[in-house]
Amino acid sequence: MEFPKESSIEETTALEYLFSRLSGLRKLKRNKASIVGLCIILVFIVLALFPNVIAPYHPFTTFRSRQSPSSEHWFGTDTLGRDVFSNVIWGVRTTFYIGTACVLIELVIGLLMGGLAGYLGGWIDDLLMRITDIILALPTLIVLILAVSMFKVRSINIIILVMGLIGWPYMARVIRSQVLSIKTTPYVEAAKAMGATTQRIIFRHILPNIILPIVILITIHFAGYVLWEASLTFLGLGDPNSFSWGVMIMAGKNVLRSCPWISTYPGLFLFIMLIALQILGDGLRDIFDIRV
Amino acid sequence: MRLRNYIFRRLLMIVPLFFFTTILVFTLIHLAPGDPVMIMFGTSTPYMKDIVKEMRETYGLDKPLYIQYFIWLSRVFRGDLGYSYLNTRKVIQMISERGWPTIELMVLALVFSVVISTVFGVFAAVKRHSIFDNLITTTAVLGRGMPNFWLAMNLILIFSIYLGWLPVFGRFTVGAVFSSPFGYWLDRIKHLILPVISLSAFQIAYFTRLIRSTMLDVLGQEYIITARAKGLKESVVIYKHALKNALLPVVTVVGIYIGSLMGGAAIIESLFAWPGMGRLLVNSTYRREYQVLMSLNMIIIFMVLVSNLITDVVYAYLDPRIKY
Amino acid sequence: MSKLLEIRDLKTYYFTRDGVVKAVDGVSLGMEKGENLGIAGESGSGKSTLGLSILRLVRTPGRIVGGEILFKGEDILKKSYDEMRRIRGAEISIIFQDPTSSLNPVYTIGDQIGEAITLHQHKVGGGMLNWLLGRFNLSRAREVNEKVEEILRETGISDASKRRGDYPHQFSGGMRQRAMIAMALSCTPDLLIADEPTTNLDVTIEAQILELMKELQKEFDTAFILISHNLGTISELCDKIAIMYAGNLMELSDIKTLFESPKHPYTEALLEAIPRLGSRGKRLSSIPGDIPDLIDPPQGCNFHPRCKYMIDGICNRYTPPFIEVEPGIKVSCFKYIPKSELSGLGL
Amino acid sequence: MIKKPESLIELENIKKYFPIRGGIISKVVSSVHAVDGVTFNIRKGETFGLVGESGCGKTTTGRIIIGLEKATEGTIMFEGLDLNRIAESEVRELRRKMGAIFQDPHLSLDPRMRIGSVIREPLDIQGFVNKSEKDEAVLKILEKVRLEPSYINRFPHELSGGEKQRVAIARALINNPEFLLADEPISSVDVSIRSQILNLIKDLIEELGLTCLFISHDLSVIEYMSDRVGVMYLGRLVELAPVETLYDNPQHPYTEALLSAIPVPGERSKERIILKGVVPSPINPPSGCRFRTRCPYVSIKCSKEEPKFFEIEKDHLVACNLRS
Repeated sequence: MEFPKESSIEETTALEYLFSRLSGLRKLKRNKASIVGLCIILVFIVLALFPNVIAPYHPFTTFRSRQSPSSEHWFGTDTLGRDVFSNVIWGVRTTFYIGTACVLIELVIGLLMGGLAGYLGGWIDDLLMRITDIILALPTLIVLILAVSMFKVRSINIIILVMGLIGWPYMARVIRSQVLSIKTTPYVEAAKAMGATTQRIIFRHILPNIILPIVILITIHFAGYVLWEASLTFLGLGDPNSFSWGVMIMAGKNVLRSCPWISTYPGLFLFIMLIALQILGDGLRDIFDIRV
Repeated sequence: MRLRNYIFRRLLMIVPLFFFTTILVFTLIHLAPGDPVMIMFGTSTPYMKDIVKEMRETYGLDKPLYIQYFIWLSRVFRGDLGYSYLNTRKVIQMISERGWPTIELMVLALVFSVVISTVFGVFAAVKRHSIFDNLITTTAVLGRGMPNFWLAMNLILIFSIYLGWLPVFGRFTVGAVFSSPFGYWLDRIKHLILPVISLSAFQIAYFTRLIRSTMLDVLGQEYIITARAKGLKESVVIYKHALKNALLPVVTVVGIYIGSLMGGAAIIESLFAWPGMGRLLVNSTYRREYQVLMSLNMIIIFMVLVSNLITDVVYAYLDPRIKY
Repeated sequence: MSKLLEIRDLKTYYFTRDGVVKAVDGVSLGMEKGENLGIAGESGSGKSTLGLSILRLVRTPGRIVGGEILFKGEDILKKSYDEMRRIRGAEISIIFQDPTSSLNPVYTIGDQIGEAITLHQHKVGGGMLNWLLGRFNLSRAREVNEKVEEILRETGISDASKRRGDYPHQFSGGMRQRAMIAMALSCTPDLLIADEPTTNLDVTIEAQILELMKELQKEFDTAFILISHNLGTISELCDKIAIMYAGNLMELSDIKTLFESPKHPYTEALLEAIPRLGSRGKRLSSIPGDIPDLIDPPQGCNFHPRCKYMIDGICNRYTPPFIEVEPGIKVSCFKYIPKSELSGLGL
Repeated sequence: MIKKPESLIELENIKKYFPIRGGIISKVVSSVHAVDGVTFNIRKGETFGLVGESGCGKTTTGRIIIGLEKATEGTIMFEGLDLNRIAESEVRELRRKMGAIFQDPHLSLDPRMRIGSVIREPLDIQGFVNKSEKDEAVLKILEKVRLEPSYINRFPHELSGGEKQRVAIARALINNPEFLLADEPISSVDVSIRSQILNLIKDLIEELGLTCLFISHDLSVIEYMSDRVGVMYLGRLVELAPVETLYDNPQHPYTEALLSAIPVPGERSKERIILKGVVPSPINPPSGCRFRTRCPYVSIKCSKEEPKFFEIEKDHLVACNLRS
């Protein structure tokens, strides 16, 4: 019995599994929308990492104010004379910072609570379900307005913390149902029958199998947080001296008639990002046909 | 009969939920640093300090939090919602003035979004892979990417500023009341169009996609093939057999949607200077109007809980599998 | 006596994104008036698609691409949509494998059975308007309800008047299948297609349903097409049996000869591979290999990769013709073509 | 007294009740009597067939033996050791001697792991460290289940149903257990592949000298695989006998009805016992003999007296008042 040379049995990383599913599936080619979404997101990531390379001026350098879009200032300048295009590019970084931070908070709490409730069940499950029912019943934006208004100085991190704390039940609920469905599958039961410890079952069987649904959820919730933050800053409850698009759109509100470009272009970037995240999420959902 | 005691049981469950949320909101508001008195008078000048102290006592702001909550609660039961600190008007009066504009806005947006998304969602599912379906799906994707405030500003730009068809903000032009009743109502409608569209656009996109996917699931079920095998017309198969099953999940989502509609109203009202509760809520958060804030939130939470109850009852009525 | 049903070279393909699945690839068979036909085959053999094609219920991405289906001499494929609607439920009806998902969960059993009766027996246009107006036409409603209760009683559902108002989830598996049979037979069709009716039921409930179907067949004089993977169930109810494999018809013969002297190698191997009562001593033979992929089926005869009589150069290049080896027995296999004719194929 | 052939597993009055919770604080309202007092033993090297319709408790019994469910009552002895009383670590050591295969091949392998690591998992769990030793064992067992070595690097979604079941068998036997639980291993596998899997299991049992509990609802499969057979109805054993005696002269009316109900290809003439009614609900099973509601020979005694499970002849037990 000759042992196949090219590979011995070793750990399969999530990536290998993803490629085997993708290579085996011709769906990827057909799903152009998700590829477009992915490219836009990648472009945004590059913008977020190196804003100074693309942005012609430093966002705070002031020029003659209220200039309409011209060759020097592609998106014109705002009421304080700052170049709108550079601000929008720097805004990409803030938006990504907000989205990723919120999603991380939501993921940590959601995984913990959802995982415990799903795997252990019993009173933890009931408790979590009660909390999520209450938070889902509340009008989220109203609660956000109240929670954010609690703080005298409203920095970006405070807003992120608040949004993460209000958003986690959505993630916890989905993780709980995913864990519940995986826990009862025959391959987990077979592992239990073999005497596998709970810790091994969680890390070798349950966690790897909920990565994909979580990735899809992250794309959707990322868009949700970005939208929440923009709405908050638009209402004047955001962090005024951050480069968030919501601040720029709000600033352009009063001078809409005279210089509409101030709020239109930041809004356009926000629009493109939300669309890209959405089609990426839908595409992934279609390729791996996971109902989240 | 059993439906009645199901509703009764659900009403019983609302009471604790209602108290718990009001306590949550109360602590949230009062934990916020700074209070209305300080905002009004500022503590910069020394002699202001004793006036501020005196004012705090009259408003009972110096008592421990839980006492303030019970004072507030006892007053609410007596129907006295207290006074607004700034313009010393009765809170109940302020809210009742602004109640109707918001309800008008929300009801229209709700009806608008549910009806349109059902029609488009069902059509897109039935005529799958047609241009009609692709058109609707792409607009739904675009709709879900458009924040309501940015959409509102674009609409104002196009329809009010460039084309000048519709008013930029406000609820009615001042002189309209005295013109003919037709003129008055035409003016009211003209004012309503942009706010309602921008408030409901996001939800129309969300619901259309939801209804389309539930409808597609249902159309793939076996009982649809059985219905066709009985010789029923395709229209009966779709609108009798498929539609009722497809709308079930939508009913629950509409319940939750009421809450987010209230949030959207806050934004749209402040943008269109619409004299509603949402705008009052946003302004009173800036100005720390505790009494106004508490009453507004009480009403909003009550509306959300009642709407959830209604949707659950409607769901239990529609789906016989639910045991109540 | 004209044939009740004759299928000539029927082809139904599924145009999926991964390729064209030839679910039914050139099947021809016929049925007389009082006869019952069993269609046996494993999953993926195309037997269910054949059943659905007869009623033209194949939905995208499936499409009937060729052949004829003559029902009482007229070709169903050429009929208009409305003519076809009048046949469905009245002249040909169908019941499915999983009664839990083939009944609409949000309407009562009485309503769903009454629908077919109102449509076919009261000659009422089947549109939405008629359905809505029909609810107010009390006399007709009472008449339909009586018929519903009668058909429910006949299919062995006790206290039919109460059960008529119940919903599908209040019925047990066996009762739901009885309700399906009641719905299918409510307009006395000439042909009932039963697609794996008892597969999801326990043995004792299956026996009840098979017994019921035998009685109803005599009473309603309805011909049955029983589609199943279980040869025992088919031999219980049918006289003629057709064996399907990977979209093709392998053998068509009557019950007795099929079990005593199976002709086609696949039937032979299948009979030896299925455990049967009294088979505790003998070792089951097993068919090597796996079910072929219908998107690119094997060249020539679909079964040749797993067949022990495979003739190299012939079976894996040419598709065997479907010929009559004995009166009423047809096989598609080169084993039964004499050597001389084989050379005729230019080998 | 000749020593009874040494039995590997002994079950003594095993009961398993699943609580049903109701009301607002979800207190236990009633319970499903899934297994209600089952006593039998499985002798070393024997294949014990457990048969019964859906809901009779056969799967739950299997799960109790391999430790996936905890018995509400009764004792399980494995190789003479009472699993309830010995230390947890020792129980884990006994679990190593048990292998299990389940019904649905498509879900019995972790979709994210390669076939090699799936088969190797029992060795990892038991703490084997030496890598090449483990790889060698995987290759040996792969050859036993007649799969090429190249399957090691494949993922489960690239395999057919039959192949996946072979991998599940390899995983169950890699740790050379003494006992194999096969719970409906072929119900969801294509007909022509079933005999391949059955023969594979039969050969491996002989080759490795395994003791097996084979669970199925299909009596012909049970006859082909088992040496002794137990028939279960609504949570209780109604008959237990060597396979020849049970199939040639069944004593319990339920076994008789089951055997006569099986449609046999080719023979249509034989008179068949058709049982009336439906299996009663396990939440409150009928008093006395549980089969009385459907038994063709029911008498008044049946509803009062609970039939004893007694030995009607050597090694042939039955629970029926008519026979005692």
